[in-house]
Amino acid sequence: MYKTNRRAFVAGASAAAILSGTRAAFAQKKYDDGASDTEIKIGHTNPYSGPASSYGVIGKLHQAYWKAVNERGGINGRKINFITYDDGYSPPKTVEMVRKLVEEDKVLCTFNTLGTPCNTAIHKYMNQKKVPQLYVATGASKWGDPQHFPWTMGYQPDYQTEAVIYAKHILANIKNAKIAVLMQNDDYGKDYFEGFKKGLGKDVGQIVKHATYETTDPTVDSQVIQLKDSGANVFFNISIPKFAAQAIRKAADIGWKPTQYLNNVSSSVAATMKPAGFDNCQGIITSLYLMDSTDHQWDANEDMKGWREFMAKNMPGANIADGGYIYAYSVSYLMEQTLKHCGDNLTRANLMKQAASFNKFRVPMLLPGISVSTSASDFYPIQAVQLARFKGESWDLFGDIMHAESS
Amino acid sequence: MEQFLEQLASGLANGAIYACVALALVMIYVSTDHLNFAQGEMAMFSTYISWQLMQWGLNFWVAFLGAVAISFVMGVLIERVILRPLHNAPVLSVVVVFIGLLAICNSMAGAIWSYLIKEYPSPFPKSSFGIAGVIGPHQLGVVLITLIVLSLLFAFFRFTPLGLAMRAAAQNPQMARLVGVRVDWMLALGWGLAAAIGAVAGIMVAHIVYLDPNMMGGILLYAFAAALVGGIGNPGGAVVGGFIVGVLENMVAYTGNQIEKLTGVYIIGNGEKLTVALIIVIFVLTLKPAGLFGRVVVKRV
Amino acid sequence: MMAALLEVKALKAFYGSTQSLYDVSFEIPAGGITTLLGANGAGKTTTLRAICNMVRTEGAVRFEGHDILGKPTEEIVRRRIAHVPEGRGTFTSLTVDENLRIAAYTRKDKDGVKAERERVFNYFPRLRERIQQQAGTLSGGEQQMLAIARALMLKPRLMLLDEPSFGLAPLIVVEIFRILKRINEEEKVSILLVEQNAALALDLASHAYVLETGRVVMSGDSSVVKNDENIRKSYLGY
Amino acid sequence: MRAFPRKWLAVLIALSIVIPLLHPVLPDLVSNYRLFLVSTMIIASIAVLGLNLLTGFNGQISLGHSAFYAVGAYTAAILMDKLDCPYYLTLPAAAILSFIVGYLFGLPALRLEGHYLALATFALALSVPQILKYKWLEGLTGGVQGIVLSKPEVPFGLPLTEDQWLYYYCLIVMLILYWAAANILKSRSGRAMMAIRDYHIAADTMGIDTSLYKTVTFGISAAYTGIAGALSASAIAFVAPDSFSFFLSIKFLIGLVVGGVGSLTGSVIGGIFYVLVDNSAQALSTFVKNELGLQFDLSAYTVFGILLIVLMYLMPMGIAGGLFAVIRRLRRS
Repeated sequence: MYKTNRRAFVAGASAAAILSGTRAAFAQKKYDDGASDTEIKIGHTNPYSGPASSYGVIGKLHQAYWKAVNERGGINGRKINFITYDDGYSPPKTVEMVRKLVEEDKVLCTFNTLGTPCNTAIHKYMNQKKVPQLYVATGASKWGDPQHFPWTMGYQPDYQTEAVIYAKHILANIKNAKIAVLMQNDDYGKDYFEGFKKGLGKDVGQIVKHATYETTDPTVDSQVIQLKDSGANVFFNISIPKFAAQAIRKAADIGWKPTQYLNNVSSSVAATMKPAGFDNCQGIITSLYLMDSTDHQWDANEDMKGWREFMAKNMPGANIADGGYIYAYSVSYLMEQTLKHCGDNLTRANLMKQAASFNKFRVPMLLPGISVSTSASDFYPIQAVQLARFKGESWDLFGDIMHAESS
Repeated sequence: MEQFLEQLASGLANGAIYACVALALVMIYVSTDHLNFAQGEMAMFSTYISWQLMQWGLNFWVAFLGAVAISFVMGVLIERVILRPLHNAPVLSVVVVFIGLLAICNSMAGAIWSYLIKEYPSPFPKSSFGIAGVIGPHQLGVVLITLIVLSLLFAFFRFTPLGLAMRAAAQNPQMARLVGVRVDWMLALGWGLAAAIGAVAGIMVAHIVYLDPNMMGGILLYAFAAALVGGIGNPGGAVVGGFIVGVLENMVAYTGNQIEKLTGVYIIGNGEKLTVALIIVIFVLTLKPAGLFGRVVVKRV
Repeated sequence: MMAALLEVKALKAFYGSTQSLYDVSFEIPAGGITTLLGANGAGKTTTLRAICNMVRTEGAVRFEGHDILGKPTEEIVRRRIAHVPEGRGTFTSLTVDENLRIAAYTRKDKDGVKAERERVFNYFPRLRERIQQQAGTLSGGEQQMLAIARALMLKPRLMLLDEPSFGLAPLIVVEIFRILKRINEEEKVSILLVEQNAALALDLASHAYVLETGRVVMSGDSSVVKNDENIRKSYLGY
Repeated sequence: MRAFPRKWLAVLIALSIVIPLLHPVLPDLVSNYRLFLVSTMIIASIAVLGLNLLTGFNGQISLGHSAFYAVGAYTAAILMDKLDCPYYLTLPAAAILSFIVGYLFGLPALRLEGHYLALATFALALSVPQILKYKWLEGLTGGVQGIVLSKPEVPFGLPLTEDQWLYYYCLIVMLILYWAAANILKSRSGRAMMAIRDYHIAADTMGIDTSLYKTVTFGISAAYTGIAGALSASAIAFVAPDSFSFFLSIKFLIGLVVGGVGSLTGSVIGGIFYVLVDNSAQALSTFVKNELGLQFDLSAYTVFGILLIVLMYLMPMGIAGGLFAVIRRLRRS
């Protein structure tokens, strides 16, 4: 990094110090840009177009969610003005859009901006501007670093933690594992792979083959053939649903039967397992933190019922098999609660403080037993997952809720 | 050895996909001299139409024919309505229109059918043919269908008056008018045929890569390469070009893999396979500038 | 005088915004050979193109009593006007056979087309030998023959020939003109001939029009025109 | 080439220098964000100008200019990140390196024409992100993670904001590059370039060394685009392989065509359009949904597509071509 930067971001002041400054100010109304007696402005970027447009559903649900919040009367009497822009998953565009949000629209904070490279591009900017970059929609591990980036917070379990859990599970359960890894050649894939290697520790030599693919590749057939050829008996599949499904099916087609670990990114039954063919998916292991709408074991669950009601009322016609809607619903809920906790003190500092003050907070759609916990030094809201094995047509949870110690 | 065969087979299967889309590109090129950037998205849209028809209860082949027919009409309409007024516009302006078309097809498909990937059935029997472990029945089926489409096209252009008229119109529009060919309609017909072939390609591809609005993005890139390798004006060349690109790409990955196995040093792999394949292709093209099967046409100054 | 096959009245033609024909009027009788003479750029080729609506035109063109001005080229062809443009009117990437087949594209009478082919080969036996060859690979004379053969496949009432002698060896030109004469007599095809080689053209044609900068400046029987002093000086060179 | 009236040009340049100074007086109107936005427009217009030199004035098509943009951006980023090189020194380095890459690429391209050149450049566009991720280069390029940078600092203690300075920095670079381009085009070499575009075979016989001109033009064009890339690295303060995909080339192409092929003014318009069109498509899409109450979800991407088609309908020669046509008509009547 450019060393002579005189505007060193707020690294010097610890996050806790900033947060404590506003502690007493609860009684009277306090506002930063983007908040007033009547309105709270929240900014958001999301790829609605281009190759990553399948994530567009997340933004759509957010819009519906905040509309519903406003119809209920808003938060503490204030309407939410949710502004969302299309960045096409292009970092330069994200920078432009986020600057617009912060400087033109003057939002109080950004929320759930999507994509690792996109968030990386605005990471420093947001912290220099001291605008909360809350609950970013990416699982990279770098979002929970309150020491250097006190204005940025992740949401979902980070990729590295998840990969560590798989690695430990392999070490504990499979003797003489020979591991083949399929990985998307970008920072998302890389993050998983790094975590995985870390988790294997001294046994990292068990990885016998590592093949990458590009999102422009039409298929990953060639890669799966290489993986099979390595003689591996364990297959760690770090890919997005389309390619994960292809890989699972191809492995079955060419008669390769390793123990398969699938990243949570592709755990959707509708988007991955069904297209891959249920027959080919039996026994695959993944980790979950959210419920799946196509999984009938949750049919009687209150959260699920509430979500279905919400979808029917606010997003009629949407494809409810899409896991993006569940994810977006849960993170929107957390955001709503965070704002609620701010009360009349709608300053950016207080917002960060409230975001960092959840203790075993229950957010709907999270698996039973998983909750949100944050503190001034812990900017990873969800850190627990549960392993699950695919059986029949749904995931079969097993073992305890696993809390990662990483942070 | 086993890996070699598998890579070869998988390369051929991918090649068949590229070939099919490349055929559609060539169709438009020979009839209108344009490279249609929207071809992939149009094919994707057609595939959704067939999917929708199946959702409404039609069986695969009926939906297949229905989608092909609808696509044909759509292709003709696009030419008549959107491109007709731009007849005298510069080539690059038309390219921009294609990009616009691409954006519209892509986003409309997303808006209508959502971006969630969908499984798409294969019409071929599960395992009654195909060589187990090396090439699946669907892959063989795709190769077969591609070859059938190619022969149909060949017969159409060679033996039917309409096919002849299309070739005449493509080669020399003014002259074609002078023998009574309605050149405008030939262009529209070319678009219709290209859209229909694209529909076939999309339907064949969808089972392999799954159906989603972005499914053709990557494939179109390969299809361009395939069409150009074979000599852009030559349907047979496009098909061969498709197979060449598909196999070459896998062979690059295979070679890199073997080298890494033998020496333990990573030189080329999956990340670079397309690049290396394209470099080889371009190297060949600089030696044979009209494509492997194209003829050099000297234009008069 | 019998009714004219083609009547052209006050024809104007434009390329973009530049006008290249100002006032061209002439008539072609059925059955005869008429020639248009003129220097380079006088508007001969444009006149032929204007008849087939390949440039923007104003005025009147009547064929067999029907107004055809402004009709699409392919419709005019369907009235059996065959135009052999300058520079060999063939499809170079198609074979000889395909050229002849496409030429009969507008005809629905299969038997007639078959008979036509035989007649064409009768005039141009060499084409039969080259039947599967690509037109582009033929010699210049053969290409011109193919172009005329192609026009004949239409069973035309009127043939518009643009510089059939262009770039050909004199012997071949003589052969082609002899065949044109035969065609005119045997097939009862009227011919409108545009030619640089005025001597040849006046020998062949019965009637001649002289164009200068987009206007008809003289017309009459070939024999009369041939003997006009100005014409002799400007076009015949003696 | 139609010359832009000198008087207007002077006024425009004066305005573009003075208006940003109003930032302290009118902080909302002349906001930092808007200055930044204009900076990105300037950067885009330099890139489009580079493409225009090659395609518009020399007749060689390229779908690979995202590659040169990436070369420039990464050159700048690596120099700043690894060698602590000041940002302004990265421009010449980026220009030189891009020129070399462009020139070398122009050599095999000599043997390719039309669609084959398109394929070759297209391959270039596809391969550059891959090369940036290449295992053995990761140490230098940061691999898939990219490189995070700092924005240019205001020099000499000038009382300017970062964005004001960035704007002037880009503006100065652009003015120099446009002046240079205009002079190249007016010179003998420029006429040779255009002769090659218009009468390729004839140019050969006229004694023009077409190979030399074509490869050098390729190099210059790449250098322009590379400089734009280097500027963007400073402006965005982040480079990553995914920012330089094939679609970036397509966007340059759209900018080129919409602005005006073979027109310097058109390049500026193209650069502005390149940035504005996305934003206006979004605004229009929201407008249709919220104000007109259309039930069907008309996405911004659809609007973008429709906008492109409509523009090409109305102005097939690009906005510059369309404007000049209008001006000519007005003058005549």
